[in-house]
Amino acid sequence: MRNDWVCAEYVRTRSDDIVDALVEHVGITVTSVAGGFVLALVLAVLARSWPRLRALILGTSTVLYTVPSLVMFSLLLSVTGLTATTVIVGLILYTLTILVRGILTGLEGVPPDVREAAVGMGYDGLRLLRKVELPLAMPAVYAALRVATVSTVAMTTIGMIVGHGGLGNLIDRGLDSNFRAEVLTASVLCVVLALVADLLLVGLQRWRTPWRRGVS
Amino acid sequence: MNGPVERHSDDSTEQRMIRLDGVSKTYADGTVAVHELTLDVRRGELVVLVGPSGCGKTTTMKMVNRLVEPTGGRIFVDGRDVTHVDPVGLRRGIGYVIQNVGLFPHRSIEDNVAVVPELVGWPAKRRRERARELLELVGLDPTTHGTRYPHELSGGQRQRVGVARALAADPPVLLMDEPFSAVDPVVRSQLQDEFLRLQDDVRKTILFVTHDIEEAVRLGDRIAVFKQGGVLEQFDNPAAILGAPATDFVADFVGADRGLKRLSVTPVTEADLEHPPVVNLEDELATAGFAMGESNWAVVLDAEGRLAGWVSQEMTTTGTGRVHDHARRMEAWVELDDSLKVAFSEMLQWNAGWIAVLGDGDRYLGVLTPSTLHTALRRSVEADLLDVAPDEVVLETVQDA
Amino acid sequence: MNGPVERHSDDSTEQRMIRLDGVSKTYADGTVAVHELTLDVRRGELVVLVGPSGCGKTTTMKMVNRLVEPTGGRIFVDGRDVTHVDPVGLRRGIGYVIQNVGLFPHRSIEDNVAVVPELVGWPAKRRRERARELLELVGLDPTTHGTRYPHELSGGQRQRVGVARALAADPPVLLMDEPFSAVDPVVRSQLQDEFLRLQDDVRKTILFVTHDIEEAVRLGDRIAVFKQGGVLEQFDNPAAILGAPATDFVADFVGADRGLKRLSVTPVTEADLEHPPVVNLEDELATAGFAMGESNWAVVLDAEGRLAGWVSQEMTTTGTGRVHDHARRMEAWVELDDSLKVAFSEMLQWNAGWIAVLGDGDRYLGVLTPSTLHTALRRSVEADLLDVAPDEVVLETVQDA
Amino acid sequence: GDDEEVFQGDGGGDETAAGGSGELTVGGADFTEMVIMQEMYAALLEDAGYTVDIQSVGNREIYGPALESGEIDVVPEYAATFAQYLNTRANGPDAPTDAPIATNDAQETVEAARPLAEQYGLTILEPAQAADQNGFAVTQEFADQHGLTTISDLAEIGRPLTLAAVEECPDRPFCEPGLENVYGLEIVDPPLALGFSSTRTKQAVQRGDADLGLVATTDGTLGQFDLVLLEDDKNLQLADNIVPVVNTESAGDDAVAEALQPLSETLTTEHLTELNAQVDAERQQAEDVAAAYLEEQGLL
Amino acid sequence: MDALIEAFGWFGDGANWQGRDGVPTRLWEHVWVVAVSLGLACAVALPIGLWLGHVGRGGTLAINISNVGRAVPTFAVLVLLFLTPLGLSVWTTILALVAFALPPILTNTYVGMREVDPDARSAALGMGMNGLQVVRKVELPLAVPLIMTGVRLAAVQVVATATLAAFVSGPGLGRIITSGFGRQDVAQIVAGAILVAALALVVEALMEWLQRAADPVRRARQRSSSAASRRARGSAAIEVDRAIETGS
Ligand SMILES: Nc1ncnc2c1ncn2[C@@H]1O[C@H](COP(=O)(O)OP(=O)(O)OP(=O)(O)O)[C@@H](O)[C@H]1O
Ligand SMILES: Nc1ncnc2c1ncn2[C@@H]1O[C@H](COP(=O)(O)OP(=O)(O)OP(=O)(O)O)[C@@H](O)[C@H]1O
Ligand SMILES: [Mg+2]
Ligand SMILES: [Mg+2]
Repeated sequence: MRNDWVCAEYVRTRSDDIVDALVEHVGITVTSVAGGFVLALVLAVLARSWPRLRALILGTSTVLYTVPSLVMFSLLLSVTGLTATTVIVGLILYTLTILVRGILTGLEGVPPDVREAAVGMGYDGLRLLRKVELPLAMPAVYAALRVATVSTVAMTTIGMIVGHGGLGNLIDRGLDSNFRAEVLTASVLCVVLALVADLLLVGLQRWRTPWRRGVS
Repeated sequence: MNGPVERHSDDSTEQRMIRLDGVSKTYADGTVAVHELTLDVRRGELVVLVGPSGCGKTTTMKMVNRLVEPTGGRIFVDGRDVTHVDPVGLRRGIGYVIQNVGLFPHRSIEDNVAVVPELVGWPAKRRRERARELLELVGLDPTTHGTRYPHELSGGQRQRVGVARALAADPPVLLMDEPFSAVDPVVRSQLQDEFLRLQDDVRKTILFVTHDIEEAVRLGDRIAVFKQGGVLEQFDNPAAILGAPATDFVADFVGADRGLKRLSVTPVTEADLEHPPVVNLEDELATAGFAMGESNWAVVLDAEGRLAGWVSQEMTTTGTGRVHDHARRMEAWVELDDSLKVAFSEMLQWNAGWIAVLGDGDRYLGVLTPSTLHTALRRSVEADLLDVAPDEVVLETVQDA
Repeated sequence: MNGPVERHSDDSTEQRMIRLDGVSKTYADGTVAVHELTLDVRRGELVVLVGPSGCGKTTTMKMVNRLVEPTGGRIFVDGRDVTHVDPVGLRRGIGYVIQNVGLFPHRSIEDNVAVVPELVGWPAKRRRERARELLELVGLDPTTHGTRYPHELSGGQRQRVGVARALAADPPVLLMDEPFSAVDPVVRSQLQDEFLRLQDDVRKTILFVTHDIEEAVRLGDRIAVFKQGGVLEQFDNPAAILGAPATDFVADFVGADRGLKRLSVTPVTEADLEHPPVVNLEDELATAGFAMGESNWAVVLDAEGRLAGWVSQEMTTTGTGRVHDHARRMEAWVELDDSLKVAFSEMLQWNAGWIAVLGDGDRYLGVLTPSTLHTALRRSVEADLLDVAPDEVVLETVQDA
Repeated sequence: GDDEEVFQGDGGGDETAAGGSGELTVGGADFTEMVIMQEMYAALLEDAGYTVDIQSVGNREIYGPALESGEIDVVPEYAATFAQYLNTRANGPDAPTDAPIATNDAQETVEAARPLAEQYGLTILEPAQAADQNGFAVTQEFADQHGLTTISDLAEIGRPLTLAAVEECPDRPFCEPGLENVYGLEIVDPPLALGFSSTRTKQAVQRGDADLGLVATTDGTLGQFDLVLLEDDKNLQLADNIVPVVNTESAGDDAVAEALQPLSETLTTEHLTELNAQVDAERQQAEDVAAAYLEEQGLL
Repeated sequence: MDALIEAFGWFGDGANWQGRDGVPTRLWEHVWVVAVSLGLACAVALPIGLWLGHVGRGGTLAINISNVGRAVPTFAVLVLLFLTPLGLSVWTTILALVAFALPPILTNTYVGMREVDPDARSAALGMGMNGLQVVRKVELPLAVPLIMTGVRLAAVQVVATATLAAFVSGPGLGRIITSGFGRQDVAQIVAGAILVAALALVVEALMEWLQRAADPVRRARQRSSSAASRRARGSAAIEVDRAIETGS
């Protein structure tokens, strides 16, 4: 039997498999990035408000990032079991290092005069954050989101360890059984997925930051 | 407080819209930004804080809306001690134009202007109307500019939006921190003009910061001159600051040409005028020549006593007929209460040795010459020094060769 | 070229250090920044480009050192067509002070100043010496400031370093793009003074950009006024620009008070002086009183004809003894060639109706009064218009009441 | 100390199946052979009336705790390997070397393991005849050149051999120590750690990076890599017969055992190899292969 | 918690510190692989980033491409490279890691170059620096902080990702972890993870120090504040005020 890198037959006969994997992949990626974003936002705001927490939060997120995925997932299993949640929680923890830094950079980059004008006109606390600081932090936040999303697309594959790796399941199986078409198809889909996600984010950014159109 | 001359100290408390009472601010790093400052701004008055960079002007202003908490003394706005007031509510009730404008780059011009109305919960429609009205007030077309973003405006337009934004919720008090500093001199003077007109309309109580003494003189009802370390050197009206600097520091700060600067704050008064011979349009030339006496020219008025032009001795001797056949039309004049600077500029511009001064209803009052102009200026300086009306002043020194 | 009045067109080509010949620049996006500009700068001359923001001043300047390539016309520096020259070499031979200074934040002040010498390969020791010498020239102490970094200097000090840097390799030509724009008015006028003194020393050929007409008038040998779209409206000396604006645009740009501005560019000349009675320190009071005639005061000179003070008619009639027992000391005077503005300022400041004018070696020449000052100004305007010497001008209109 | 204790906290599991009804999760490792076994177990259990879900995951460290907690109910296992796993769990990482309980007899091994399994709430059912043991493969060319058919033949080559195996090979009696002590081979230290019967291991041998690779005896793709198995003529390898392991509480009733028993009785090593080949070499879906086999054998 | 205590027990066992799979050997391998990969990644990404940043064109595209490249699972890259003639050699690991480290370095270098104060660049050109001199004397020194941030990010990520080398019998701390898995030795697994995390933190700290040391502007500032304190002792109080103002 031939073992080509590209095999139309494979794509045709296993399309159900591929679609399932793809759907799972997208689901896990989106949930992870969204969850990571929310958590990172809270952490970044904390880190900004209490400079003493800053080093702790940034340090912890770095350490989390360095935990090898096998170890991370084994440890999480005790809490979340053999579910996609394990993968998602793991990936959320992995995205933190990028997202927290990105959001923090964005918040710290808000021009001080704009912030001061806002406070001087009576903006306070959450409202200041929501209406002034976050929108202005958007460019940096989107940049971080893009990196985080693309990395998460790649890292989702590692979820295969607990059986929820989306396209990673296909890659793993293909590697195990030396099925090149399966490996390549899934890998290419990963890249395509990342590309699409990236483009979507760029589009979203353009749509959500109308004031930056025309600014180079 | 000792030191600076404080006038009008007999104001009723009610009149004082903003009052700083022995206020000090020492920053955490030990910088003394403001030192025991006592100062008040009356209702509808525009007080300018002026001084070199870093002398504590911005700090003083920020203490009023509690962006900076004073380390000593008390501050009242409209009779209430600001330290006992919720800062957020306080700020919404005080218009604030920040140094460098600080527009929100992510909001359209209209939305920028409507920020405070939005904060205090006006409905969208009313906010919008208010924003458009204000843009018009500051000389921007709401239709073309309203939907743009700040980066699409020029520096001068942005400054205007900053002012509009501060006025949005119609606050009785405005704080303005170098609102016109980021634009070139031409645009700046244009903005100042518009601002003066605006203030005539809206009559806000304004605390205004600048480091440009000319701007201070032009805009301020009173001027507070600070020096390094937040020490108030003098607090008085512009004419007094220019005419009678209380300390060497102030004299230095207002500049060697403060005399010239004073021209722009000293109005033409009737007492300063000279009265050259006057002839009537319908007079015969010969009569006119006789009326002139030794003077070699005369002012020509029409039947209603309005300014018609001038005629020279020469014409009356060489020409024939009536004055109106020979009189030259007057190209320029000034009105009572115009500044001496305007008068002088007009004189120079029209290349004339004198300029006519008109009163109410274009009534001719007299003329101003370089010498009388100079005398008027000196008289006004003396008057301020002695705190009497200018016409009570007798100039001591020799006036004319 | 038609349009602007161009004078002195009989200069030899050799005299023209920078020559722009029908130069245009249209940017890639279609913006016409400069339109068919013809302009020249003579050896040792300082030409100021002035105009509203965005009118193409910076673009014009950058075409000279080829930071921007023209899309039409030709540019010569010292007779060579710059488009045929290696741009890098060209730039090393032209000092350049950039808008906003643009110092290198990672280099010490000394190293910043020595950039061009380093580029052209001077040995380290010589570079260092040159840098220190230049710092001193622009009024910075090389020992305290040389080893600092740009962020450790004030805005004004940085501007000085920018100028020093441009002078480092002693280039015959300097391009200066709003070199003093980033500082407050007080510091700016100080920098301008120093710069004028410096230029007297080094006599470079300078193309200078500003949007401040006062700066232009103060510094320029000639001024080129641009309007939007890079159109040259007028190119002439400051007095002419102020006195006889070629177009409405120029008149508007130089401002309604251009007459007053002109004060600062018109020197005091001997022809403008009045000559009040003069008495000697050693004269008897009675003799002095007699000498005064109808005048109610007189200038007092010492035995060597130097200014000693003044004495009033009143004193001579009420007092006894000699003049020197009663004369008052003179507080201020001006020198021939000081500007009329200085004279007027001094008069106002010392609250005097006249001011003495001294010539070489403190010799007393006469006095200036507000009226003569005004006459002097008008005479100079006329002279410029007719292109004759001021003392040939006969003022037509009536001068005095 | 037992870290996995934590995993039992989340007990859950399904209610005890009464007479073959209820929900069961069949799980286990995610390589081909195990996936086929899971599919077959699932099919049989469904046939017996259960609602079955399949959950394949990376390796035993992942699914082991899940089995104990009842998140997974039924797992296909290898008798000896599982016994050693339990041994390690109970007695520490060095126990398989110091006090092995697995032997090369399947029944014996299962008997020895059952008490340990009980400790963790697990029941080991009856082992099948089919076994997938650790085997050693060389390239066809190498075998021909040296006339190799058994592992013992390797000894005559007379030079140290390179081995592609797993990370723990130097510690395991069936691996490096066994080859050296039982067969008297000289293995170049360290062996390459490329995984058990993984594509990488097989490629390494095929390319000549290693002389000898640790593979599964039922690996269906050896042919693709031009590899041949050498016979374990000294019975070094333990009895890795396929055996169902269930969570006692959630799947310990007889109905489950009865549903799986026929397969254990039918399945042979040859069948297993053939099934593997159908998936790995012929690229059929594990699910289809499993169904076809069961029908062919009349088990459905 | 138990696992942590056991892991410390594992560290306490002298046997784990010796020989071919001892901690020092694996640690050294790990450091070596990371250093070489990072060095190569810099050697590739820096010139490209500097050039694109200097020219100011095409950067966005290059960044996007290298960024989307992150989506290729690194372990797939590893296994694919294993199929090439590189095979078992350490270069398989290194190449996969280089590909992984490129995006952050390239992106930050490009952005760093673009963020250089245009006035400084314009001044440099106007004074007659040629392209190379502008890069060397002005743009690069000013871009250093951002470039170093990119390198630092890449370094930490590479330290973490290098554990995948164990997949192809490669070098490094990943072997300790896989061996832990093979032997079902939780203590060893956790100990391996701790080693990786600790190494990552050390690298992070080191890079932070390097970043400070390499940033000429920052150096300038530090120097100035110490100079300011010296001056302060010389009683020039005003100077100190100003230094504090601009200091940090
Ligand atoms: N947050 C702060 N912490 C420490 N010192 C400060 C702070 N803000 C201002 N200062 C110092 O307080 C002094 C007064 O500052 P302030 O901003 O009020 O000056 P300013 O008169 O507004 O100057 P400018 O004309 O430059 O705006 C300065 O020396 C400044 O350095
Ligand atoms: N690189 C460019 N591409 C396109 N348009 C440009 C470019 N540089 C300048 N312009 C445009 O050319 C015109 C002239 O610009 P220039 O910088 O020469 O003006 P300026 O007189 O120096 O203004 P300012 O006083 O604000 O410095 C402006 O409309 C400007 O927007
Ligand atoms: Mg301020
Ligand atoms: Mg410009």
